[in-house]
Amino acid sequence: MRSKPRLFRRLLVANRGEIAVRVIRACRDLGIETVAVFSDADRCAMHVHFADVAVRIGPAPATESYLVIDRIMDAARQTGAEAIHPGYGFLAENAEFAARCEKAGLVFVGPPPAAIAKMGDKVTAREVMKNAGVPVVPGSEGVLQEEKEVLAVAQALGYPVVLKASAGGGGKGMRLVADPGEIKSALRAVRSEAKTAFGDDRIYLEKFVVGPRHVEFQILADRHGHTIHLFERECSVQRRHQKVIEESPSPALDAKMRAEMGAVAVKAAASVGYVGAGTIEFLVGADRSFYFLEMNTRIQVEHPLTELVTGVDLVKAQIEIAAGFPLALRQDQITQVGHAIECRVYAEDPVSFFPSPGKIEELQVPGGTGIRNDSGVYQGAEVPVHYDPMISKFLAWGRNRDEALARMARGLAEYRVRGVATNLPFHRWVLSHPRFRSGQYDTNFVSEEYHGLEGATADGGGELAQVAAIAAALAAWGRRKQGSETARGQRQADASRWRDQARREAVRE
Amino acid sequence: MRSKPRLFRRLLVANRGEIAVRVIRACRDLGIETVAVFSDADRCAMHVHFADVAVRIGPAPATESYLVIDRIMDAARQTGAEAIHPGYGFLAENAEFAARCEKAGLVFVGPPPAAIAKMGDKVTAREVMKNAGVPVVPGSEGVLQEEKEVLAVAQALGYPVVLKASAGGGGKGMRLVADPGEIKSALRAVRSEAKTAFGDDRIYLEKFVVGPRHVEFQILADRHGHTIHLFERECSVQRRHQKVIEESPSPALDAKMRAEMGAVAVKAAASVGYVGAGTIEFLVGADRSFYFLEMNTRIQVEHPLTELVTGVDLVKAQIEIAAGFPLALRQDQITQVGHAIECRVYAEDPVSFFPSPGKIEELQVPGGTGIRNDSGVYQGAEVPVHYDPMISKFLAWGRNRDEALARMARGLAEYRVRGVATNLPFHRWVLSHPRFRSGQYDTNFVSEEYHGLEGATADGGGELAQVAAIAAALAAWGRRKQGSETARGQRQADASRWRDQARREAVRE
Amino acid sequence: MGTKAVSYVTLIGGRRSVVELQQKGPSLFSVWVDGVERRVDSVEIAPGSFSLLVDDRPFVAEVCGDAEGYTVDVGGTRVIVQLTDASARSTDEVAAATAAGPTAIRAMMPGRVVALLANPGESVKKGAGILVVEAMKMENEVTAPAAGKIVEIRVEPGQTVETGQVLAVIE
Amino acid sequence: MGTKAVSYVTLIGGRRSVVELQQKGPSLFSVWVDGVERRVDSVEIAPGSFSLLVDDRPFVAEVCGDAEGYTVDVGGTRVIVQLTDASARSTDEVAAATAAGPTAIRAMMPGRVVALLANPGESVKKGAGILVVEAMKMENEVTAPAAGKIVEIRVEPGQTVETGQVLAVIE
Repeated sequence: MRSKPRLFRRLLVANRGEIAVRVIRACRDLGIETVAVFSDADRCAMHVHFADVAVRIGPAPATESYLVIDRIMDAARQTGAEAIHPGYGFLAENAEFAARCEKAGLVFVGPPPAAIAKMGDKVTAREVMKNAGVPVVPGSEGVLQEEKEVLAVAQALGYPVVLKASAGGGGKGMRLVADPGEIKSALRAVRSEAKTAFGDDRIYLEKFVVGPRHVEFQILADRHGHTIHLFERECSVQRRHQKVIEESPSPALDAKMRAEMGAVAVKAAASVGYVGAGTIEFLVGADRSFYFLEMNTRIQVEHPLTELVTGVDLVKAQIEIAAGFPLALRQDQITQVGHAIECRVYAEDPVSFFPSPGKIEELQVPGGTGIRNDSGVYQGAEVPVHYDPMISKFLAWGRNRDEALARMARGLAEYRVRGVATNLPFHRWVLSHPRFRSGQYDTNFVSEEYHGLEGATADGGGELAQVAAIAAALAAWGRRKQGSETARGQRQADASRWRDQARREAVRE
Repeated sequence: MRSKPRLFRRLLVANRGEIAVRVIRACRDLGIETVAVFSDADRCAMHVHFADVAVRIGPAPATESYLVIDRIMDAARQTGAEAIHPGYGFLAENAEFAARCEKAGLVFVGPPPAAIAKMGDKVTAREVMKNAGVPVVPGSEGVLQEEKEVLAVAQALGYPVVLKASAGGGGKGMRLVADPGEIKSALRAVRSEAKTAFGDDRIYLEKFVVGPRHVEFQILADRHGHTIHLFERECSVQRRHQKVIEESPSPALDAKMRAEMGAVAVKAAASVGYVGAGTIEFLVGADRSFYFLEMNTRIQVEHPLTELVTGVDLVKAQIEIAAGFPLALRQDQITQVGHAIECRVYAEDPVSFFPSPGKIEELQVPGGTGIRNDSGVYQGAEVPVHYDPMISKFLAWGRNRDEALARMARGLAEYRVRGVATNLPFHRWVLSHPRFRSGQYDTNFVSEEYHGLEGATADGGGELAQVAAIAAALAAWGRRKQGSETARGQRQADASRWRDQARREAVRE
Repeated sequence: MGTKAVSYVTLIGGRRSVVELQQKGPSLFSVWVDGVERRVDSVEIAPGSFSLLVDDRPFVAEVCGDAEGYTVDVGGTRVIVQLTDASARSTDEVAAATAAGPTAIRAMMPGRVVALLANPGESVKKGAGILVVEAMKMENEVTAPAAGKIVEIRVEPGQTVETGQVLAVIE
Repeated sequence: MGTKAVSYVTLIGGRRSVVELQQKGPSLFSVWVDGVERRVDSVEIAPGSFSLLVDDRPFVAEVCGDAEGYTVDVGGTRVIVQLTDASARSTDEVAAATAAGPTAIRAMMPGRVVALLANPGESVKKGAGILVVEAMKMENEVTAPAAGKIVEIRVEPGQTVETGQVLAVIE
C-alpha cells in the first residue's frame, strides 16, 4: 500500500439514486470506469444509465439487494472492480462490509473497519471522545442496565433527559424523557426498537440540550497522517430528527467558535485513526456551548454545501485518499467563500410527508446563476416505493446568506415536478419564514412552526385560487367541446344504426 | 438622479430566450417585478412563463416585434415599467433606443447613448482609444474613400490586411485581403454588405494579426466615476467569427499581461465615460502583443464565465448601477478563483451547422458538481425558426483548467436533447481535441481542424455502431410483433369478409 | 369569433364562485369570475398543462382530474377545485344549485380519520367541525363549507383516505 | 420463454451485418451480430427510447424512422441504420440479398448537391465517388458502400437534400 499510489481502473458503486450518480460523476472526472448495481426496481434508473457496466443484484427490497454483502461482492468480482464506494445509507457504515472488502482484496472507499465499529457504537464513541478531550453531552458513564440505575443517573443529570440506544444513530432509537414517570415506558420502547433495528438493545442516557442546533464539521484524512477540516454545515431544519434543509456557514457560529470546533473535529477524527471523508456532529446549545454528538463515517447527504463554499470535490478526494494519495490541500489552503443552502426535494406529500412514489411525468429543473442540482431521476423515471423517495438535492450559492436565500427562493419557484407529489411547497414555506430567514432557528423550528399549508388557498379568495378556478373551467370547457364533437359523431352513428333497424323492420311489415 | 438610489419596482426585459430568462432571474433575486415581451412565435416561451407580466409586441419576425422600438416603448408605458434591460442582440447596442428610453423617463440598463454611438462606430472607437493611449491594431487613419487610397494604405501596412466596415461588428462586414489583386472585389463586397446590413458603407483598413487569439476583459462602471475590471475571457474557439466555446482565465495570459490588459481595459472604458457592464475585446498575437479590437456596450453572451470565477452577479450589478448605486466591490476585492468553460448549445446540425428548429421532445440537462446551465427552453418548448437557435449556455467550473475540462466533458456526455439536432457532438469533439486541451489554440482552430464527424462511426464496425444496429433491430422486432398482432386481427376480419362473400356467391349459383 | 358563454360553479376550500367563459379568439377568452371580467389567453402546451395569461399575468397551470374534482397545480400551490357545469340551467337554477345542492366534502391530503364530530342528519353551521383527519402527527379538522344538513358521512374512524376522496356530503 | 430467432440485415456507413434476435425472457434477448452472440436486456422506457444492457454495458438508444431507414442516437452519436427483414428468407437468400440487392445511398446530413461523379448504369468499385454534397463550407464525397452498378441517381447538382434522403441506388 505504500508503493506509488495509482487510481483505480474500475470502481463499483454499492448504492443507488442521486448518491450513486454523484459517485459515478466523480469517477468520470477521474477517468475511472464505474460499475452500477441495481435491483429489479432500478433496472432503468439514472445510475444504471450513467455507469460503464451495470449488474443486477436482486429483487426490489433492499434486504434482498443493496443490503446483501455477498451479492455486492459477487458483482465486484464478476466485473473486475478494484474498489467499492458505499455512498451513504445501505452498507456505508457497516464495519463487516468494509472488512469483507479488505479480505477480498478490494479497496473500500471509507475508513478502516475498526473506525466504523468504534464510531458506530455511541457509548464507545462517547468514551473515545471524552478520553481525547472532546466535550460530550453530560450523560451516563457507559451502558446502563437496570431501570433503577437509569432513574438514578437521570436524577443526577436533571430532567429532561434523552434515552438512547448505543447502536442507534441518525435519529433512530431515542426518546425524550421529561420526568421519572416516563422512564419505564421509554426504556421499553427504546430497547425494543433498538433490538429490532440493530439487534442490540444496550442503552445509555444523555442530558437534553435545550433549544439545540445541529452543527457538523466535514473532515478529510489521508493514509499519511494528515487530517483537515472543511468547515461546518448547519443542519437544524429537521422534521422528526431528519434533516430537510442545511446551510453553510452556520449562522450560529462566529470566527472564534468556528476555529475552536474545527480544531476539536480534527482531534476527534485523528483520535480514532480516521481515514477518508467523515463528519463530526455537534450539538450547540442556546448558550453557545457545544458537544460531540456522533461521527458519521461516510460521505454525508449534504456534502455539496461544503463543495460549494470551499471549492473542494469531496467525492474525488475520498477516492484519491482511498487510492493512497496524500491530501492535495493543507488546512491553511481551505477557505470558506460565500454561502450555500441545500433543500432535499422528496417525492412526498408536503403536509402529511407520506411518500409519493410513482412515475415522474414532467421534471423542469431550475438553472442559472448560483444553482446546483444533484438528481437521481429523470423525466419518465420511476420513484420506486422501496427506497428513500429523494428526487434531488437542490442547492444555491451566493456571495452572502441573503444572496443565497434569494437564489434558493427563486429556484424553488421555478422547480416543477408532475406525476408525484413533492415537498417543494414545504421548502418554499421554510424559505419565506422569518425565523429561518433571520438565521435564529434551532432543531425545534419545524415542529413548532409548521402546521401544514392550509393558509395558502383555503378560503378560495386569493389570486391563485381564482386562476385555478379559471384553469379548471377551461379544462372542463375543452373536454366538453371535444366531448360534444365525439358525441355528435356518436349520435350520427346511432342515428344511422337506428335508420337501418327501422328499415329492416319496415321490410318485415 | 443624485438622490438616494432605490431599486426599480418593475423592469421590462426587451429580449427573449435565455438572456431574457437570465435577466428575469436577476430581478427575482432583487425583488423587482418583470415584464416580458413576446412575439407570436414566443407566446409559450420560457421567458413568458417566468415573468410577472407578459405583453405581446407583434408577429414572429424580429423586425416586426423585438426590433420595433415603438412597440417596446408602448409595452413599458402600458405596464408601468420604470426601467428597460435590452439583453444582448436586438436593440442592445442601438443608441437611438437608449435615447428614446431616456426621453420617455425610463432607465435604460446600459451605458449612455453617446458611449454606445462612439463604440458602435469602429473608426471613431479606434480614434478614441488611440487618443487614450490604448494600443490599436495598425491600420488606416480613419475612413478610406478611393480604391487607390486603400491600395496605398494596404501597401504601407503590408499584406495580408483586413478590410472592415466602420459600422460593422461581431464578425460582420469584413474581408481578409491577401494581395493587391483582391482589393477591388473585397471593397465592393464589404461596401455592399455594410450598406445592406448597417445602412452605412464607410470602410477602413487594419493589418491582419497572424494566429490571433480573441481575449476580452469584463468591466463594470458606476455613475459615480468608479470603473473596475473582472478579468478576462478567452473566446478563440470560433466558427466563421462566431464564438462557440469560451473559457476564463485565458490560457494565453500570464499574471503580468493580465494586469496590464486589465488596466488598459479600465482606461478604455473610462475614456468614453462608460457606465454599466461592458467588454473590451482584444486581439492577442502569437508574439503576445495585444490590440484593442472593439468594445461591446452590453452584457455579453459569455458573461457567466466571469460570474463563476469571480462570484459576482453581473446582471444584478448592471441593474444596481442603472438604479444609481455605487459599485459594491473595489478592484482589489475582485479575485479570479478556479477555471470556467462555456459551451453554447445550439439547435443546429453538428456538421453543416444549419439551424434545426422544432419542438424539444426530450431535454435531459446534466447536473452535479461544478455545472451551471442557463437555458431558454424547456421540454415541450419550440425552438422557433425566426431567431438564434440557442438551447442553452452550458458551463463547468473547476479548481483548475483540468478539473473544469473533465467536468465539461462529463456534462456534455450526459446532455440529451430529442426532437431537434444539436451541436453537442461538435462540443464533445472540441473537448477531446489535443489542441484545445493543451490551451494552445487560436481563432483558426475550428476552421483548420474540424472536418465533420465522419470518423466516429463511418465504417459501422465500432461498438456504438453495433449497439445502434441492435437497437434498430429491436425496434423493428417490436413493431413487427405489434404489427403481426394487428395483422392477425386484420386477417381474421378479411377471412370473415371473404367467407361472407363466398357464401353470397354460393347462394347465387 | 364570439361564441355563446358557458358557465360553471366552482368550489374551492368552501368558497363558491360562478365562472363564465366566452371564447373571443383562437386562444382568447373573456372569463367572468363572480361577475368580474378577466381577459384570459390560454394555450394547452401539453395534455392538461395550460399556459395562461390572465390579464397579462403568466401562469402555467397543470390540471388533472375528472369533471367534478380537479387538482390544479399553479404557482407552486396545489388547489382542489370542485366544478359543476351550470350552463344548461337558468340563472335561478344555478343560484339554487349553488345555495342548496348537496356538496361533497373531500379530503385535502392523504391521512387517517381519527374522529367523527357530527352525525348524518344533523344540521350544522358554517365552519362547524365534521370530522378529524390525521396526517402523520397533525390533526386537521374538516369543517362545514356552509350551513346545512349532513346527508351522509362516508368514512369511519381509523380509515385511511386519499386526496380528493369524499368524506361527507352536506346539503 | 425462448422464441424463434428473427433475423435482419443492417447497413451502417457502407458496412453490412446480419443481426439475429431471439427472445429469452420478458426483456432479455440473445442477439447475434455477424454470428457473435451478445446478451441484451432491452426496456422501452418511452416510445422509441430503449434502455439497453449489452453484455452488461448500459446504453440509452433513441430510435426513430421507418422500417428501412432508422436514425439511432446512442452514446452522443447519431448512427443511420438501414435495415432489411431477412427472417422470412433462407440463409442463401439472405446472403444473396446482402451481396447483390439494390441499396439506397442516403444523405448523412442536410446539404446541397454540388457535383455528380458517376452516371446511372455505370459500374463502380467500392469506395468510388458517386456524388459530392456540400454542407456549409465543407464538401463531402459520397462513395459506393460496395462494388456494384449504379441503378439510379435521384438528385441533381444544386438540389438541397435532407438527412436520410435517397441520393442514389446501387446494385
